[in-house]
Amino acid sequence: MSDYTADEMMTVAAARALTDGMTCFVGIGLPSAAANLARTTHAPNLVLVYESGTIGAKPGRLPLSIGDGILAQTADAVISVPEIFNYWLQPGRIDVGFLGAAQIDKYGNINTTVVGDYGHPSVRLPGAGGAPEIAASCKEVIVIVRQNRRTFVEKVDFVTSVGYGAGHGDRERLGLRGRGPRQVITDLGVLTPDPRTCEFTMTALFPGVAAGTVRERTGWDVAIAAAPQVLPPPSAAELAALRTLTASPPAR
Amino acid sequence: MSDYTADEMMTVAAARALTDGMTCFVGIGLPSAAANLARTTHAPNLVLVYESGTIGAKPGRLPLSIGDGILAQTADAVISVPEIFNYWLQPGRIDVGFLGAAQIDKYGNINTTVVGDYGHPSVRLPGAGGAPEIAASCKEVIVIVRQNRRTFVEKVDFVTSVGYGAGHGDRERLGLRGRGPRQVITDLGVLTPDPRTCEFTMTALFPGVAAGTVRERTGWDVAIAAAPQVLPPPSAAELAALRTLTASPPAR
Amino acid sequence: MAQIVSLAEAVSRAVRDGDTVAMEGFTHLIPFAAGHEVIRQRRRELTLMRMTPDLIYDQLIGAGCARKLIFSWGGNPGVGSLHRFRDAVEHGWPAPLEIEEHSHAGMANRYAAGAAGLPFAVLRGYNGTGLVTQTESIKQITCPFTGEQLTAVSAVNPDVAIIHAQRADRAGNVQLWGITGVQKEAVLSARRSIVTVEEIVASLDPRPNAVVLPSWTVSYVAHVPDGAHPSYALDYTVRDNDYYVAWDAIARDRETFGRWLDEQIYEVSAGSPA
Amino acid sequence: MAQIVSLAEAVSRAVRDGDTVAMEGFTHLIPFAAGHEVIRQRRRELTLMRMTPDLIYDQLIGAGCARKLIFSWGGNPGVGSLHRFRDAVEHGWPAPLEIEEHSHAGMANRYAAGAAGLPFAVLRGYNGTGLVTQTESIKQITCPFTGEQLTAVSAVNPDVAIIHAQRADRAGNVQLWGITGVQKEAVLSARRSIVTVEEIVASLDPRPNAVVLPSWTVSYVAHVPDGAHPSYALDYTVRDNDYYVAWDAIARDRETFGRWLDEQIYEVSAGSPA
Repeated sequence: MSDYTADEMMTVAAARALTDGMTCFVGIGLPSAAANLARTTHAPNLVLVYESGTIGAKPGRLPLSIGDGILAQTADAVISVPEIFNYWLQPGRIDVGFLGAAQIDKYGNINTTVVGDYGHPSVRLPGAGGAPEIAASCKEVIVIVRQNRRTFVEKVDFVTSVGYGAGHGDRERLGLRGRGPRQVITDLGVLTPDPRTCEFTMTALFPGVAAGTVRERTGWDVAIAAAPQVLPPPSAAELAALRTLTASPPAR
Repeated sequence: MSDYTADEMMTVAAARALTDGMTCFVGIGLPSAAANLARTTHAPNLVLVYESGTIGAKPGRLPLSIGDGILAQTADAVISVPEIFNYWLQPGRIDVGFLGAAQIDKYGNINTTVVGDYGHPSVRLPGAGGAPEIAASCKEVIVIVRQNRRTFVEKVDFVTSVGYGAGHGDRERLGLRGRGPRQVITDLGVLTPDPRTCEFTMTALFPGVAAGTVRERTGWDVAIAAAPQVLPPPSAAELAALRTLTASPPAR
Repeated sequence: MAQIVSLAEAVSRAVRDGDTVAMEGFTHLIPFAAGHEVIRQRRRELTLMRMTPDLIYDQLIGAGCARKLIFSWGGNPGVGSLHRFRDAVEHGWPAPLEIEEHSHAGMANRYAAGAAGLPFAVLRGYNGTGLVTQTESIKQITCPFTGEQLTAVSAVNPDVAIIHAQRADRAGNVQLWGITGVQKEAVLSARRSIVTVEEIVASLDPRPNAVVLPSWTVSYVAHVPDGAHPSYALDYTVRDNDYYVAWDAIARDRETFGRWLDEQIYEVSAGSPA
Repeated sequence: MAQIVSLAEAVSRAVRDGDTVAMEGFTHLIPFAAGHEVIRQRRRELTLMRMTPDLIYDQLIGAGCARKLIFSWGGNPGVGSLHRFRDAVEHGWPAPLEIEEHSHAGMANRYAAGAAGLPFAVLRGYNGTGLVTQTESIKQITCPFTGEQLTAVSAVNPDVAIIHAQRADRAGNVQLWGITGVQKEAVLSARRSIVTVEEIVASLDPRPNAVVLPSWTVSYVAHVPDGAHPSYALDYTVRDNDYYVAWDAIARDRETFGRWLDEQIYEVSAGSPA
């Protein structure tokens, strides 16, 4: 077996998607790890924006919450929550937003609200948070989520955050100004939207992942690129940098 | 002749209208002098709010402009200009607002925009500034203006700030939530709105002012109270405090 | 002018059964001690409003104080579910919980509209999401200049806002800094307010990134050191991350939660750290 | 990322004939030196936008740079009229000046809407005033929840925003403090921006009441000490109140103004204090 975990592979793949100088709207968990990994390796001028109102935060260790003191203490600017959404996210100033998902469909629509019926849910999930507007307004979105049939579904039970809606042209029709999810990074590889239909297609695989595994772990009849790119495994340097970030005691 | 000027009398009369602990939206000139006079005499907890975004400013000398450094340096809070109007003035948090006027009519409507036709004015005045929303949203308004026929007119050439519109009930119809101008303080005395018609009536006079003078210097057929109150002249203490404020070099 | 009183007195005077209560603090400065006092005084039928219900509302909901929850993200940050919240929504325990659900942007704008004395706020948001059909307080609005379709959310004006801050002076002026979230808007949108503080000082020297709420905008100030625990007050206390992790097991089970409630809330007095 | 360049270069690159230009600064931090450089580079047909035109726009209007003025209060604060502004409106000299007139609250909200990427803002204002009938950018709007009639103002998104600030760091992050007015909104609403600063420092230590504009929101930073004169930069310079008084006589007469223009603007180089 490999000497890295699926989470590590996903985090490294997400970090690689970030280029220096980008602005990045970050949530806690893998997105925060990925953004900070990029910032401490190949993208030292990556601008991290947290929805708690910290712009340009430079935490030395991974924060455990979105409102950890270290974010305010290392930020270029600390502003109110209404301002972060109104002046910074909404007008499309942010290059990349990260989202997770409890369910995601083939058009990249995301559910983090309920499993089952809204009025009588079998599982009540946390809800929207900043996600709907991140999905709407960031110039592009990267989704990070483990791939399995419970999560990758034909139709989400509830649309919390819009990907491509019912397909090509729907974002424009809905007046969403960001370009939408450009990558879904999973523990099997990367899905990208078909340029014509906007349906997510498995276009890159992690080393050793078989097409059969992808089909087994996707709840729709997933398209797989004829010759999917094989993603290079995490380098020793990437792993070392990531483990330094995650091994530190959580920032207080 | 008296040993005080008309401006001093007006300023003292305005200061007397303020009670301790009130919040007061202040412009430069006589209003600022009056509010600071009140604060340094009978109303030490008067809260001065300037439209430049300074809340609770406590200048030791009269500022020359609404944005003098001393206002920010002595304020409880300094906020942005959008915030001062949206969170502080608009919701009706401010007890008293002061306004001046180039023209005022018998219903307390104020013009500070143009003399003559809007498209081809004979005199282009400075315009609205914060006045329309002060007039709309402060719990009450005090107007300070010298009384003469050029200023006290039957009909203002332009309504910059609404007093009682066309009379009783008009503020409610227009959705204005403050009570409107409760006093017009002039160099002759004080006009207050008739409780029934909202027409401004001369209800108080400075010592030695004759009814004939009031009529001579008012451009409409002004009502004068049967037994107008005679306002006490400025006390020695009031004059001394005012002259200390105004004699200081302007705040920088 | 704010009155400086005990926490028990502040809650007793400001919070009534049936009130709409907003306890705000975005991860930082969450007014836990005040929340516990509301539980202790057994307030009922509250409409609880908060962007991130967090442990504080998990506790109030589990204790049976709430009739309705208005919120935008209901999880235990970095840990997982809020089990008392889920139990109320999924199984109606200890009582059914009506919910009114928004996004963060929507909730932030609802507070801002409330603070500004407007009946609604406008944003780009919600288009295409399921929230629109589930939530009455979201509607379409047309730009009168461009014809563009945008989203309106109704303002909120809670009966009481409760926040925690680092300091107040003896006149009741309040100062908070670091991540200040939506607290200014919460207080300015509310009819009454309670601020618990780490410290009461003679005068407030200016601080970077500080928000000042003048005394005349606040109803009650109570001196409650560590009143944000297990959240934190920057420059005074640190976030008790272990508590957030430990809460998962406490809240997962109704009985364990009940014991916590007895031992940590009902049997201790106001303002004690939980 | 902001580029640090000379003032002449910043104006030459950012300001084009026909642009809509917002130079903001509410009494404090007015970007006079940049305004003078715009005159010096003989930009024409500008739409000038500013809450308080002040001396800076009196000078630009008198110099023939402006086609249109968008504003809310056009006086010489504490002194009297802006004579060049009046001459343009009353007599069309040196050229007719189209005006679009608002209240302060309206202008502040127009910038805020522009900064927020919205096409309009909502406020309680203008009802019953003559401004409504003279200004296309004011319209009624109905609250979709309460039916209440409110006022909408259209957003502004100037081609260029120009402000003066106390400091920038070498990466182009900008910091201003004291009365910060509507400058953040002006810069965030604009397509391009120029910030003149008193000082360029290695790093920006946090300051009370400071606004920080990250480098990536600013186009050009120019080092122009005393670049706000006769306005001021708190903690660096003081307001030249005498200049404001003296301006009255200079501006009152076309010839005196013309001499001022020659001697103080055209015959001196960029960034010199006027």
